[in-house]
Amino acid sequence: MQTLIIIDRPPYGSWSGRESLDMAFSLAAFDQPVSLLFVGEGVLWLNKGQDATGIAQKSVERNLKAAAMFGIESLMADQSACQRFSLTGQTLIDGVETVENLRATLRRYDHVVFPG
Amino acid sequence: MQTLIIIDRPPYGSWSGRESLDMAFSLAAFDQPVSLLFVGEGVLWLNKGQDATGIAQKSVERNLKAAAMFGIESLMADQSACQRFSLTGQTLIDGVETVENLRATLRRYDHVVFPG
Amino acid sequence: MSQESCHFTLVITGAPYSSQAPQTALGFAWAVVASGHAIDRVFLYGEGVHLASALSCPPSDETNWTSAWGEFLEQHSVPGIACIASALRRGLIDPAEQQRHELPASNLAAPFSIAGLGEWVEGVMQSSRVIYFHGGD
Amino acid sequence: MSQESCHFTLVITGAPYSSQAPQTALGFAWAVVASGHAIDRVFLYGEGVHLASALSCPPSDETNWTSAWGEFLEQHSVPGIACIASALRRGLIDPAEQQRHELPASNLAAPFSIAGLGEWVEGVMQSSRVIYFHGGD
Amino acid sequence: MHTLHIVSKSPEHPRFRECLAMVDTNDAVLLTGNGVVALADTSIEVPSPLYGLKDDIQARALTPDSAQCQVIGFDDMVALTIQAQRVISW
Amino acid sequence: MHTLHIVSKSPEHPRFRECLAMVDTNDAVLLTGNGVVALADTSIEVPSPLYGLKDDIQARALTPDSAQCQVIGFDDMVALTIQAQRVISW
Repeated sequence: MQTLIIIDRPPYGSWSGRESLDMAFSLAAFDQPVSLLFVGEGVLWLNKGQDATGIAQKSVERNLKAAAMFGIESLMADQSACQRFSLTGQTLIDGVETVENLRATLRRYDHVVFPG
Repeated sequence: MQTLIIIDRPPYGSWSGRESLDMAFSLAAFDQPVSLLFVGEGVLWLNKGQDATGIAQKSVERNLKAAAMFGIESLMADQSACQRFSLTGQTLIDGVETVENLRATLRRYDHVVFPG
Repeated sequence: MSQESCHFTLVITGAPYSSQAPQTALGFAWAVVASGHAIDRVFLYGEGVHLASALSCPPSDETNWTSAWGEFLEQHSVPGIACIASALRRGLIDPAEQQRHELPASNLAAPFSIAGLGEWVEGVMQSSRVIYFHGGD
Repeated sequence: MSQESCHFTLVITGAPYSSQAPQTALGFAWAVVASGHAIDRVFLYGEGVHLASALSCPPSDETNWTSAWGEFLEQHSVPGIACIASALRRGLIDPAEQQRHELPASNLAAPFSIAGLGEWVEGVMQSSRVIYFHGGD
Repeated sequence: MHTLHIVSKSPEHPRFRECLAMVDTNDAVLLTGNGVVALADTSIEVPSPLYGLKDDIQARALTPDSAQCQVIGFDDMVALTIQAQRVISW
Repeated sequence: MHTLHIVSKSPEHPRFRECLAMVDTNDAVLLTGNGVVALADTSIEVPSPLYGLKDDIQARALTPDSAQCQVIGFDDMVALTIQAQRVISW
């Protein structure tokens, strides 16, 4: 069962993206194949240099950087959304693969999960 | 203090519209001037013939019909949204005034409230 | 369509009195068992954990979704599990967590229980279908 | 800008651990009093009532928004009021409501109280400003 | 049917547009909750085949064209989720 | 200033577009929470004058052009709400 978890809401304003990450890390902890795809405003989770101390939250940037180490197969981002938010090689956190054809990407997974 | 309460989310899928109505009825109960404005998908609250028993909710159509009796000054609906959802004289509940210029309408109120 | 019995895991992420998710999921759940299929578990995640609150007290002419779901779960011996991380943040507490965190009360309604995301992972691994019920806002 | 002291009513409609509303509102509230102005009341409406839950138990490295708000309200003697209709539906209960509805527990955190929308109406009538803090989703 | 897309968001929600862009040939869409608002929205083009949950349509007093949308109950919804190779809830 | 519009919704939320359509001359817009996402969104045109809450901008690692947006703290936010004749929270 290949799982794809899609994050489409921007960071910090709600907890759904954060809780989707927990789902991904959980599957990986049980050795289940899982990838993350960031689309729309969700790509801002991948922006380098996040500092959420001012809003009394924890940045998830470190967790995302360690995704591969925790067994998450791939971190993908919608290329057109990255362009829209000026996310390039320099500003995008390392290890993210940009994808052009979302439809073809979705087709590769048996189980696709959105946050609530 | 002239209050305008704006409902922009569709009916039944969330409670925010319902709780905005409660706010309007509350102000009216305390003899405070209040009007309701439905915009975007929110105009569907004004569709005639709602029957929410199948989803185990109460239709608010009856409450809206009695709005004037409860002291709510006016029920207004964004005309372009009514057109978009094919709400006409026949399908729109009685006593609703359609407005063309939302900006001018908003300008008339000291206190404008959106649902959460 | 397969004639074999299908096993479902249902995941509810929307709260009652804020979304339709618990209501749509319950209609679906009754239809699953009526069609001769089975539900392995119902997993409450994110805002969905509020469905398991024993203190929810809607007006008497509105449905109490906690009771309605509790009835279904008991009648069909289906485990209803609230994700522990979602539950603790949102103030949904069983007696064990009340004691561990020295809280003044607990509020988990029977027959719901609290457990980790591993319960959801098990659903992903073992159920024939995992169906998600999200809020609409 | 007016040099006179301004009186605010704050309305919070977003829940903690699901929206930023309680955090933004608290930053604003501290700044109001630091600038020499006053807060008449804080009114919790809709999902915002979850802020008053005594059972909310986030991980120890996350802010407990109920405690953080409780501290502010006590230090500045500001009433924090959860709307009764929103609260009962969502399982936020004080001892009086526990007794009236024969519920197994209550979970309202001090110094919050539960009251009707009339408290909000009073804010609309008497405060110089009513500021709403909504969730972002 | 390959994928059954269950949409509980209304057309103005970004998730709704994301879904429409992902619907493939051999897929079907089922509107539930706020999703049924799409049936009254003349500003959008709905995909085909399209199903809508009866209780949600009645609640909102919508009258979809039967050529455009098949109105179904929960038993049909269960059958569709079994028939589909994959179900995505938006 | 006539109206201060406080926007906590991101640009893809319908409320954000509704707000932009209502901003009048002599109004100002303050972005908070998810609203600050607008500062990175090259697909939209933001109104002027525009303020953004510093903590929210830093959390998301955004670097708005100072000509486009004035980055402020809560004390400034309080001052703006008093200065405005009317405040609308979107």
